[in-house]
Amino acid sequence: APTVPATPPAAVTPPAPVAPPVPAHAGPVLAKPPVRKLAKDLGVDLRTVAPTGPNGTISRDDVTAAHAAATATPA
Amino acid sequence: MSTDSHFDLVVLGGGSGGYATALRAGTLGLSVALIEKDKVGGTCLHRGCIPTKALLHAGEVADAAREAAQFGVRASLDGVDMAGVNKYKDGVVSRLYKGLQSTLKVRGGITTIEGAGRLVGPTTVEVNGQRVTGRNLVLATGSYSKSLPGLDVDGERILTSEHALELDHVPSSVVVLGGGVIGVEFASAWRSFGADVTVVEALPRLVAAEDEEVSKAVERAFRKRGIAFSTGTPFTGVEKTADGVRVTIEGGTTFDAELLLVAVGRGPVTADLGLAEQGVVLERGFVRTDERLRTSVPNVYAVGDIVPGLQLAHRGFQQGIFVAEEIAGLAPTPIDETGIPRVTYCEPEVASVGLTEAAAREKYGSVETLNYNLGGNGKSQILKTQGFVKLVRATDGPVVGIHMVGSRVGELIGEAQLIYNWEAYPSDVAQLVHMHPTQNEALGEAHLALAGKPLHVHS
Amino acid sequence: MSTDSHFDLVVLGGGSGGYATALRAGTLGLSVALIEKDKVGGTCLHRGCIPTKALLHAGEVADAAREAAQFGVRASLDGVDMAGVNKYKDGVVSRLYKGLQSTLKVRGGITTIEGAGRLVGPTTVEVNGQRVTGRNLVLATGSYSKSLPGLDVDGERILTSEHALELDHVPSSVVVLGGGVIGVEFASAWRSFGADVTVVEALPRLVAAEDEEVSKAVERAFRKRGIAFSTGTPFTGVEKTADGVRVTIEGGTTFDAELLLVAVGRGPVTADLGLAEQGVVLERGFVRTDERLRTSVPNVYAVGDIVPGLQLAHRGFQQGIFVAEEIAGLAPTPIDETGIPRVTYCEPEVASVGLTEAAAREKYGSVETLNYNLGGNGKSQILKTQGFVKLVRATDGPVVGIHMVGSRVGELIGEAQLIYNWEAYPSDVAQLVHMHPTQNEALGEAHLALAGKPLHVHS
Ligand SMILES: Cc1cc2nc3c(=O)[nH]c(=O)nc-3n(C[C@H](O)[C@H](O)[C@H](O)COP(=O)(O)OP(=O)(O)OC[C@H]3O[C@@H](n4cnc5c(N)ncnc54)[C@H](O)[C@@H]3O)c2cc1C
Ligand SMILES: Cc1cc2nc3c(=O)[nH]c(=O)nc-3n(C[C@H](O)[C@H](O)[C@H](O)COP(=O)(O)OP(=O)(O)OC[C@H]3O[C@@H](n4cnc5c(N)ncnc54)[C@H](O)[C@@H]3O)c2cc1C
Repeated sequence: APTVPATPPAAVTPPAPVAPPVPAHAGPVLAKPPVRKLAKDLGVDLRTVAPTGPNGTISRDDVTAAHAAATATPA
Repeated sequence: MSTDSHFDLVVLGGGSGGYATALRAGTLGLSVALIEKDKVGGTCLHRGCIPTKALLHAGEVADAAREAAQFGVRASLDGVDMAGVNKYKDGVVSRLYKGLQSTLKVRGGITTIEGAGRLVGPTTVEVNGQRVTGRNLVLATGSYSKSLPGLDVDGERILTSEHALELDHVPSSVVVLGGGVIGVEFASAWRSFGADVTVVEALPRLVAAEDEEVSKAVERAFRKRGIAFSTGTPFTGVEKTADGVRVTIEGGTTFDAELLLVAVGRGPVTADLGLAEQGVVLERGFVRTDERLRTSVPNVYAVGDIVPGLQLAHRGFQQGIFVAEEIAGLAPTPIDETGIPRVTYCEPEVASVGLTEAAAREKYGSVETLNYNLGGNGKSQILKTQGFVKLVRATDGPVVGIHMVGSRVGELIGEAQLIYNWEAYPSDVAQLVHMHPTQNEALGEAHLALAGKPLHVHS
Repeated sequence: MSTDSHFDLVVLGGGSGGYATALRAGTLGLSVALIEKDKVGGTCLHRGCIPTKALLHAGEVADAAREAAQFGVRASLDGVDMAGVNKYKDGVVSRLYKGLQSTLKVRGGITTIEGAGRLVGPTTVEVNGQRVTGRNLVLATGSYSKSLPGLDVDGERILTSEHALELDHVPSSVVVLGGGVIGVEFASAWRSFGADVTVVEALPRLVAAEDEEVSKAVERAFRKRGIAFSTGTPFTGVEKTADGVRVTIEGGTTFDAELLLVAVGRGPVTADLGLAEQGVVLERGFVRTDERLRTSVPNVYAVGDIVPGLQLAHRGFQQGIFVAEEIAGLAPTPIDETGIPRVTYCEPEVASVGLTEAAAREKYGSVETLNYNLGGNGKSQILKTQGFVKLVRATDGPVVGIHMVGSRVGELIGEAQLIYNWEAYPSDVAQLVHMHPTQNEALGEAHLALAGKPLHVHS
């Protein structure tokens, strides 16, 4: 049976970020616009994707991985 | 006598929509028959986009010479030599035509068939007495210039755009019937060439499909350029006079001119093709499709101007690419018609993508808009052009409409198209400070201002 | 006599970097002192970006008249009236200057102080005998035109760009020393005005910071335009002759001309400002900063041309905005210097963002490139321009470099900037078919081709 990718769920707490909390970004989710569009095209809900990109952004790989997981695990 | 041939795909019509379908299908390894009765490239290449933009550029050159003194350049405009303009225009068309023919040849998998086709089976076309059958059929027969009841286009004094492109002289005066894209483009080019031009439009404003503020700006600019126009005044009749035409509009006002250009829209080429006989459902002459461009008959698709919606060449390209990918099983994402960029190449140019303010208000209820005047944009000042960039966003949401007026703003639509289609927020764009001094900087400044961080703005 | 005043922020220098800092800080509710010894707007507005682009546009108008016959327009170029050109140029500058002054006034929170400032404390500047202290200090004193040893700029026959902008006539002939951005821009403008121009460059190619293919294209175009150049040949000396200058290059070749323009780079304005005394670390005269634009002294930042890197006005804007937001505690994302758009406004124009092919190869090891020739681009054919759009991507990765040459391609940099900075893949852009016929369509076609779905391409 297909399994969830073996990435451990955020076991390590990263060191406290140097940057203060207020992000300069005012969009709904932290992903670059083409990545948001890709997610939309693939039917991936960005709110369900764990970000691994820089500054807590959702990367393209995060989206494609979420899509692969979703299509590999029929609902 | 008819030898049957079989293809993965038969495309009827070799204009923008048809040839793009064929080219994409060729890349995907499908076998394609592309049937064209006239010249591949269709309206756009031979009688539309390309020749009109050549005229408009010749007009720009004429304007530059006329206004050279404003820039310290001593030049004089001694007239426009239509034979020369036509030679230039035809040269551009024929170079691109050669390029297209050769691309179709070298792409692989594409058989171009010259001749008029007609459906004789759901996916079978008869052409030159031969039957060509496809696993799939794509209808791409395009559009023609419409006229109005009581308006006899004679190609001499009463013209459509096809005739207008063949004129061998600059008319002294013209009435342009229709203030839509094609109408204002010809009005603009002729004015640049020195003609007296009057535009007659039944709707309340020029370029009525655009945002209202855009129409106002174009009207203001036309007035300055000495292009007369009458809006909200339907045409009621035309009669020939000793040396031209007399056009009457509602209310009885008349306009005398050497020529009348009829630019009242384009109708679909769908008659006498055997469509109804094969069960293809039409709606007011257009082919009805779903969002995957499927007609009512299985394996029959339609692309381009025969599909209700925007009549633009690159919409045809995009639909053609979509259908080829669909047939190849790539399951492409349906096209967002609102995300297709729109440029009107009159002087000043108009460019837009997404929703007008009115449409956005209707869709989202609450919207924010921002109007960045080109008066604050260095490069526009250098070009001595006026206009603006207007942004419309769903309140606290992404940018859903971008509207621009001004010389050369047509080229800014590429960036605007990414912003709209990628659903960017003002802050996404505001982060990226634009090149100084450019006109695209005005797009950047507009997003800076809408994101609450205005730079070169009085606020 | 000195009354002390306190501000959240003191900005030393009112050019692009300084005034952008002030404007953003003003919006954020900070109190700002903006100290400027000459005119707000600095180099860019008064002696740089704006006046040069006005000259180049006048040159475009002259070229259009000169080549009008190719488009069927009967026009003649009778000369260039430099008094007229200067009036036009100065008109543009003064309108934008008024706009900037008034924006600084109405923004709120900004006190503009006229006078030359000097650091007398870590965040204290003395100006007009008065001490102005800030919680923070931003250094933004900009740059000046450098010369070479043995090269005495006299402002008569041996000029820098400042003098060149004040010329009251079109020189019959010029040697331009330096084939970088400023050098090729003046070379281009003067050639358009009818001068004989020779560019002398020590590096092996013109616009040497650009991708190699771009340099080649510019050199080819310059040759066609009759702009002479010599590359890989350092300047060795100049002597005055009866009616001009004689310039000697390595190897002994000499060039005679009426004028010599020295365009060999710009040095930072950091001397005699009290920087070293306050502990601000300099590196070859530039102010060393970290990626958050902090100098070696707490609460002292630097922006613009005094910070090593690209010397561009909008980099100054972006850095100024960054610093104001940093001081306000917004923790902005550091600027990716490679993502700053770069345009050279010679004819043909050059525009780029991201990495050259060579730099990308070094960074990523394996890259793919695609070169889309403007020969296949309808609008470029209409403009009769040649050139290309070149894309560089990390293999199977995003687009990391976009390089363009051709008339007017500078305006395409806005879209290119989004593609690079948003790390788009070719397929992201390829989905969005561009407006036909535009030059930005060439960007679209290049991405279509690189994504494996070529449209108007021979492949
Ligand atoms: C004056 C003018 C200016 C325009 N400017 C622009 C512009 O700047 N930008 C833009 O995007 N759009 C512009 N357009 C619109 C653009 O030309 C059309 O949207 C585009 O050509 C539509 O492509 P199509 O493939 O649907 O149809 P067409 O280009 O009309 O092609 C249809 C082809 O099918 C062929 N055909 C028809 N019936 C048959 C048959 N039975 N058998 C074989 N072949 C057949 C025709 O000969 C024709 O070649 C302009 C149009 C006009 C008229
Ligand atoms: C010919 C030319 C063409 C150019 N074209 C372009 C272009 O097209 N696009 C582009 O992006 N860039 C262009 N540039 C570069 C651009 O002008 C600079 O990058 C930009 O001006 C840098 O801004 P800045 O704020 O760092 O410095 P500056 O604009 O030089 O401003 C510094 C300011 O500080 C003031 N100042 C200095 N010392 C003191 C002091 N002690 N007290 C008070 N005030 C002081 C100066 O008077 C000046 O106003 C061009 C430059 C030149 C020379």
